Amino acid sequence: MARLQAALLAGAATEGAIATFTGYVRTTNDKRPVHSLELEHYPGMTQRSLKNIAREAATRWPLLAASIVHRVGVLSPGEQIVWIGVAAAHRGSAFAACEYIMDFLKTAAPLWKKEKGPAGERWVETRKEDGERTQRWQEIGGR
Amino acid sequence: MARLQAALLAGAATEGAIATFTGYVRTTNDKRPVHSLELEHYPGMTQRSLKNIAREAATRWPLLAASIVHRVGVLSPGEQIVWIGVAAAHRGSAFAACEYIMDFLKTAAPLWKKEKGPAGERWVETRKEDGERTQRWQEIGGR
Amino acid sequence: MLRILFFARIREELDCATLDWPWPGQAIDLDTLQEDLCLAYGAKWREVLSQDNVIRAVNQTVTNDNCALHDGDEVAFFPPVTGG
Amino acid sequence: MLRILFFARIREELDCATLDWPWPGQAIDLDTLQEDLCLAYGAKWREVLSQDNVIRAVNQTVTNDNCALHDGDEVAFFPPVTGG
Repeated sequence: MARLQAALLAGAATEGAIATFTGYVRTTNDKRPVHSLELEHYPGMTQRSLKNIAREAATRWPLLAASIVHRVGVLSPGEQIVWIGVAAAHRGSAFAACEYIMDFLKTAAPLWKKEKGPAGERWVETRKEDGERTQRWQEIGGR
Repeated sequence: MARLQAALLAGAATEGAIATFTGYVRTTNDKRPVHSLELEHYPGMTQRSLKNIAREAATRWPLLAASIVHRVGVLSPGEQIVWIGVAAAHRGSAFAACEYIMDFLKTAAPLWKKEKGPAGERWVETRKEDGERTQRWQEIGGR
Repeated sequence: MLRILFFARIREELDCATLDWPWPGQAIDLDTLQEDLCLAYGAKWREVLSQDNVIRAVNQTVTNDNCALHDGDEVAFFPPVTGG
Repeated sequence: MLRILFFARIREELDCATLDWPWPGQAIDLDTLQEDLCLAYGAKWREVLSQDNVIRAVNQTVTNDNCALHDGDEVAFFPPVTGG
């Protein structure tokens, strides 16, 4: 992940603005400690889905580069799950596209979280708020 | 700058979400090549102003940490000018606070850019858009 | 032949990750395939696959409606996504 | 004494970065100080400091209005900021 981040940062360094987002495995969820998190995905479709989301963002805002990295497999609390980096000539586009990508990733990319804690395993439930955040972009439209 | 970034990232790594923004010295501005950029500031007031902006962001959104780094002196095209990092339990707060801080930094922190190019030196003019972006937050309000 | 994939909670509840389903030799749509699966594997499958929030994808694209299938298609059933 | 600072374009136009201004020994406000500076240094200063977009700060806080000054205050004049 560090290598990809460095590549985006280096490649876009002369272009004005970079907004990034990093998501981490929480140490607790709903007040229960998290021992580990297992990320399952749909091989092939996940890559296609992330590429489509980045491409859609690039049609809405004038971007120079967008990079999405999502980890799968077993992760420990505090580890990075997802990293998004967006480079643009102006900061408004960089911020908006970064948030847009994250919102759609949460609701469209075929990835599933299973938490292991003291009470055993459980599949993480979809948060209603995530759907609402995605909905927002339909109302706001591009640029 | 790298050391401060690493500290924020390490310290907040167990807490959910980090949004960052990095601004770079452009290679061109208004189609004229930029040879170097000189950042002048008001010592003392700059630090106070950045601290106030971060503090104000923390009253509007539930943040875990916010860090602002702004360089001064002579910079070359492609170098980082400003870095903002915001850690929060939820991504909405991290994104909003990061953008808020950047918008207010642009209009409230006593820093001035002077560009040197083939036609000589010139003080960079304020962009009308920056004032409008700051205005926005008065309308939107907190959280 | 149709390649059928199940993910996450649905994969666990059906105890099945992938299934190669012989092409029936005649036009078939997604709803019919799902019904055929339930007839073949029984009440548990019907219960799991008929849950409100089951998402269906054909050739790695989510489809909200019924649609025609073709020999060689990849069909997937999965719960709402929770990545990020 | 008042410490007076000028920054960026204004500093260059006045060819002056800092100025130690003797405390006049009586109540003085920001507008009066500015007028006194112009009287002391002439037309160029009046032209530069009366520009529409000049920002004034007292003790490192921007003030949009006139305000009373106190012995020891730090006063600054600068153009619109362009950091970030």
